Amino acid sequence: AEDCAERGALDTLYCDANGDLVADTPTDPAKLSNPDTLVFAYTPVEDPAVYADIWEPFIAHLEETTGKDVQFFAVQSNSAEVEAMRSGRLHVAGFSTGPTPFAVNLAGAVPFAIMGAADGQFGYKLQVFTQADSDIKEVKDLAGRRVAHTSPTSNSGNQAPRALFPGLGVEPDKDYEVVYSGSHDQSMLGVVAGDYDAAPVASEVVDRMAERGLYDTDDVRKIWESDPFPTTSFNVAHNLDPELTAKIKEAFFTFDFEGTKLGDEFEGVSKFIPITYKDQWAVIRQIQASNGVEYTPQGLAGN
Amino acid sequence: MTNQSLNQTLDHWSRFTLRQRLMRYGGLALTLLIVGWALSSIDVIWAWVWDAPSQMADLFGRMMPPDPSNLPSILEAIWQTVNIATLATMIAVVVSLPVAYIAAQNTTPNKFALWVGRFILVSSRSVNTIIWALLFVAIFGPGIVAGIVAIMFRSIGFLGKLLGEAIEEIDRKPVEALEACGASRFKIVLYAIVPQVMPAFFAVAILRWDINLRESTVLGLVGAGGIGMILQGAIDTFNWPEVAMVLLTILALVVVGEVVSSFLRKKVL
Amino acid sequence: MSTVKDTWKKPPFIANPVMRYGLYAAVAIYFVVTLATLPIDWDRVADGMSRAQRIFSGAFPPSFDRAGLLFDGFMESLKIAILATVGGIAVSVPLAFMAAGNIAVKPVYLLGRGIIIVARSFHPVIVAIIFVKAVGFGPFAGALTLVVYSIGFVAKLLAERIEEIDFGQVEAMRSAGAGFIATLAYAVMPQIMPRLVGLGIYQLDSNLRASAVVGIVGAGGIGATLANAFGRYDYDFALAITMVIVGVILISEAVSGFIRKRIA
Amino acid sequence: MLEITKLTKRYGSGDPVLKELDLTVEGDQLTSVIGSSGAGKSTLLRCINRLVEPTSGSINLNGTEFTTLGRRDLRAARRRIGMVFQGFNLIDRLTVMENVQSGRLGYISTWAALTRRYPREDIRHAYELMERVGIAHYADKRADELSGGERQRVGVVRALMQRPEILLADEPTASLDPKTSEQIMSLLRDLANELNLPVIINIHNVTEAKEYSDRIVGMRYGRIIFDDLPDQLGKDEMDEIYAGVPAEDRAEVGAAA
Amino acid sequence: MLEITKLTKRYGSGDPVLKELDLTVEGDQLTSVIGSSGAGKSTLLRCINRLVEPTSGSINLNGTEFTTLGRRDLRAARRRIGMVFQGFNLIDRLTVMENVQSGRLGYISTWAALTRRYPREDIRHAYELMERVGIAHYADKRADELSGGERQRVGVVRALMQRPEILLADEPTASLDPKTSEQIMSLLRDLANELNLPVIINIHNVTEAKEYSDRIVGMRYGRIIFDDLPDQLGKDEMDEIYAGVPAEDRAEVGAAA
Ligand SMILES: Nc1ncnc2c1ncn2[C@@H]1O[C@H](COP(=O)(O)OP(=O)(O)OP(=O)(O)O)[C@@H](O)[C@H]1O
Ligand SMILES: Nc1ncnc2c1ncn2[C@@H]1O[C@H](COP(=O)(O)OP(=O)(O)OP(=O)(O)O)[C@@H](O)[C@H]1O
Ligand SMILES: [Mg+2]
Ligand SMILES: [Mg+2]
Repeated sequence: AEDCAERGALDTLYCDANGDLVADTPTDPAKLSNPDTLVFAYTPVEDPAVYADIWEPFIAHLEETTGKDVQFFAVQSNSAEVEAMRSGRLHVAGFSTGPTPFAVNLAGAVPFAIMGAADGQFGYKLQVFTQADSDIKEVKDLAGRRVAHTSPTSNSGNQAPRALFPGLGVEPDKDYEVVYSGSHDQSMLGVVAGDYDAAPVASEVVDRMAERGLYDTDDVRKIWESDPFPTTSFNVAHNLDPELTAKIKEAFFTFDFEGTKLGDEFEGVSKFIPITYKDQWAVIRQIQASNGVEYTPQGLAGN
Repeated sequence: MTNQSLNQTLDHWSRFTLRQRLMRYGGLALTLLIVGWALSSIDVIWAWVWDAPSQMADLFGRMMPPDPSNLPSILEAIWQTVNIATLATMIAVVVSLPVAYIAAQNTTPNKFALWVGRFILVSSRSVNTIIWALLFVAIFGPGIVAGIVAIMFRSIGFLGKLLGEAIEEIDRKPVEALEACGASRFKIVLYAIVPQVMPAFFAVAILRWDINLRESTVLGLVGAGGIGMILQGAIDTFNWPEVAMVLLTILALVVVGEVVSSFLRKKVL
Repeated sequence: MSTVKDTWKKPPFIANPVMRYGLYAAVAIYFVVTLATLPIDWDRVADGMSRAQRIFSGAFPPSFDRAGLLFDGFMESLKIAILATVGGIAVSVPLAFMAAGNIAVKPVYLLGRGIIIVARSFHPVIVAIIFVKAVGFGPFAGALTLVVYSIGFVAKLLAERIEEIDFGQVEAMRSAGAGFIATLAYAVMPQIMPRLVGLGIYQLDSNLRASAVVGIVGAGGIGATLANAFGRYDYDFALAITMVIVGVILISEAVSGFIRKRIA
Repeated sequence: MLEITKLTKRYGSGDPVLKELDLTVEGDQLTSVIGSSGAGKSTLLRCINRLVEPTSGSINLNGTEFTTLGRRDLRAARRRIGMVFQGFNLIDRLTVMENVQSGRLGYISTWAALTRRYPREDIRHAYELMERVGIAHYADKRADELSGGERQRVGVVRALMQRPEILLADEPTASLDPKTSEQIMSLLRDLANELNLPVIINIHNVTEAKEYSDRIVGMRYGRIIFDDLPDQLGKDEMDEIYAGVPAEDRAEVGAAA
Repeated sequence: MLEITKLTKRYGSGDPVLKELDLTVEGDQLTSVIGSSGAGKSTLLRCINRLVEPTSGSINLNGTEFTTLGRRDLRAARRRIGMVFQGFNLIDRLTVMENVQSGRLGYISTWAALTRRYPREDIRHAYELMERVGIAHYADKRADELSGGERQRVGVVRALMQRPEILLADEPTASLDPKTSEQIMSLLRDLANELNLPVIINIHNVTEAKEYSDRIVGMRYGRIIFDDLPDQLGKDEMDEIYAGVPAEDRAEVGAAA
């Protein structure tokens, strides 16, 4: 990678000659990898948590299409996943929204798919909730209030509001007090209990909470909703044998969610939809850039 | 034994009878079997193992040099964390003492109390930190109170269990001497048991204290900050030099804890 | 001596009275201040009780519908826990001897203590990530992570137990000219055996529960299942899992008690 | 007055260690119990204050029947019996004074015990007793810093602190040098006289026993086979008490082999 | 032959406990060391095999200078010195046989030690010695199940198992009944004769010391102030050895008060 003309934000291990913002497949065949066992990991963050066994039908499909053994791991840390891919210990991975740019730049991940509906719709929305009887009617009214963000690194729970709210008339931390609640669930429960005046949360999470009766939908009121953000991206490692990569993609795009456990779990999802990092993640990169996030190996996170 | 057999001096002796030996070999075989069964689930990819040092070096390399630029906020968070860990540990120690007492086989008043004690300890340990955190956030609202109580509940099992074991290992003779004086249960505990478990007590309390320092990641879960949040944030953004800085700070604290505990232990040992 | 004294005070912990009362005052102030600044809103607590009840009411009755998932997760965790415990003890015992001041010479002692302190300072999440990078996702990384996690605990407490042994027995072995290993085997091991068994079994159940750590390496087993049950608000399933864990650990507790009594 | 009637003790399911043993000790007698190792001397003493639960028989101290006491009453009753142990049984990590005062634990309030604020009267008494056996200057030392002999003296003082109605001592002089032994034995004898306190001592040193006792009881295999004035303990009686010790039999066989 | 020259031992920075002490023990002598508590008897014995590091002076056993030995050589040299301890120092959780065989640990391989496969020769020797002191039938009992007397006999046998060139015993009979004491003392004396083994015993029981010893050494405050045949130890010498014991002085004052 020393003789690399252009690598953009990528780590020095990778090269981006074609300018698609993701690591290029190595030209030197010796650097290609064609493992006997594919390692596939998935981490839910903004997506709802799932039990590992629901992936079984897809894994079977992937094994069949690629002709390789596939080991699946439900992982609980994005960083572990990114570092594993960087070290060549992970070949196929689902990264959540915020960490995807890190995976691309630090680990040479190549996003190619996302879960979506039959009509090509995908993604989740950022919603802002307040108490039903609150006098907060629009985002502007948040000024001077206590608002719960989830955690500094969360996309929908922190970075997106910070990037988008100024356009709506309030600047987090300046116009209102930001309190980190720890998670989307905590933000929502805090709003219900009156601990926070309002909170931006991910639609998927609150929908499921309402479904399970964790709070009474009458207690809260939605005051704003964003355009959809992409959800978890599915990636291959940049150095996989191109034939293998093609097989993997084929497996994803030919998988039919209908009637599988996976389909039951992810409502409104019926297939994997092809995407590129350059296009679908532009909004996320923009949000992160406006928050001063850099993807260097040291990736200094600013607020 | 008859005099007959004593007249010829033996030159055979084995630690165990044949039956005992068979049982021991059986136990050993069973253990090996279980370990083998467990090993079977590990598929080690040896190529990765040989490659491991360079991959670990990749990470440690990116940690160097530790980044002190965020040190003020690290120190502030750690100060807060120390307070929380100290309070939570102290309260947990006080609560765990009576539980340890009834959960130790040699001091428990009766079988029922023994199992009640064990049940309390086991529940405290088995219930996930996340669960404790969630419960107490719902009750106290988000913030450090919920964090302290969650950490405290979590610590009781650990402290009670280890103190209970220390109690089980005491020398019974002083207890007997005080029984012979007609002292009440409580005074016997005070005079014959407490002095004997003091060293273990300090060791265990300090050990839990520094586990709690690290466990304070749960504070993040309840929206109360602490060093765990900074660490988590640094990991999530791959800011390894800052991670290294946090680790060094924790290391320094653990060393301080170690010094304090060895001082206390020397005083009481 | 013409009169007999009729007062007595326990010799104080710290001889210098200024230091002593200074320290007491400092500790007292620390506690008053930190406790007083804790924001506890009792109205909120009263409200919170009913809300907590609502949230957790979903836990009853516990649901064993997904018993298969529970069983598989449990077995996976059990395997990892066994390996991590065996490995952890195997590493911790020699380390404990190194870190016991009455057995080891100074440089070895410092090295042993140093290793233990470093093992305790590394946050388990970091250790987990390091091992994922090293050997990939899966139970192997999980076991390695838990081995490191065990060191700080087992080796430290065992070392402290070794420092408390009756040294007369060691002296007896020394005066027989016994070698180092033989001295340890005859004079030290029998004395620390109950503690070792206790720590071992504790470590086994601790490793069984170490969900946070093992979930990171993708070998979550029962812990990951529990975390997922929580993430999905399946509190009834979470309660079922917790009940199983409590049950199993109570059994291990009984076994531990039995063994310790036997070898006491 | 201590009256033991038909006392039997059996550990587990083995042979009884004490066999329907009768013994009465009165007034200011210093009674020495001698007998070979395993004869049941320690068991006898420990049955008296029920540290060992007697299997059957009766133990009556000044009108209180001990064998039938409930937990609470037993605790109060035990205060009336002082005991000195073969292995000292001190609390190593506490100071000598605390060890000594622990003999009063049955009397003082929990609060006083906790804060170590012992009654003046008790402290004076403790110093007096400690002076008498020569350990007063060790009051602030930790018990485990003392030599074997000094430790045993602490044990004796602790028992005396109870102001007991009877004193039991299990080999109180086993690890003392002869002069200190003498002091303790004469202290015990003097106390027996001064306080009209019956004292029962298990002892191996027959010479000492003869010198200081008012009465000697010889045990063998859980029975009393000699009970008389020290003068009456001659060569024959000694042989009977210590003869046929299994250990000795075997030793002779072994030596012959 | 054991030659001790100008041996001084000081614990920490206090007064020396042993003060330029000279002592030579030869051949098959049984030497008893007497002296009041704290005189330094135990310290003297423990300096000989360097369980306690002497401050200065020389200790020479059959030509080997002990004070200058390195770790490894010291270990080999210690095998030549058998030691019986005041507090038994048995390993409670092991059987009597294992305790006894632990005296051979310096000779057998670590593997044999770990697996408890002791050489036949050692086992025979152990049984012989155990028969002799009457504990052979306890070979499989755990050490902590024995009575005090029995425990001490295990300690004696363990020391003899080393086939030592000299035997040191720190109050070996302190908790034995008189018959067993006699047996052990005569055993030690016989061994001294049979094996031409010098034996040094710390002992409080002067009567016993006089009866069994070839020589009596009286210590006071870290010095030897009497060193002669037992017959020469009269009332005056006794008084000198045990006189001025601080404990005693104070005791008299206390009693007078
Ligand atoms: N807790 C116990 N369980 C079982 N047997 C016991 C117990 N305590 C003592 N024995 C047995 O009871 C018998 C009498 O023991 P005891 O201690 O009363 O003897 P002793 O006369 O005091 O001997 P010594 O002079 O050695 O102290 C011995 O055979 C001993 O092995
Ligand atoms: N490890 C130690 N550290 C400091 N001082 C000690 C130590 N061991 C013994 N001493 C002191 O050295 C002196 C001599 O002790 P030593 O044990 O040799 O006496 P002894 O003659 O054997 O007494 P006893 O008959 O009671 O066993 C005592 O004053 C004792 O307090
Ligand atoms: Mg006895
Ligand atoms: Mg001594």
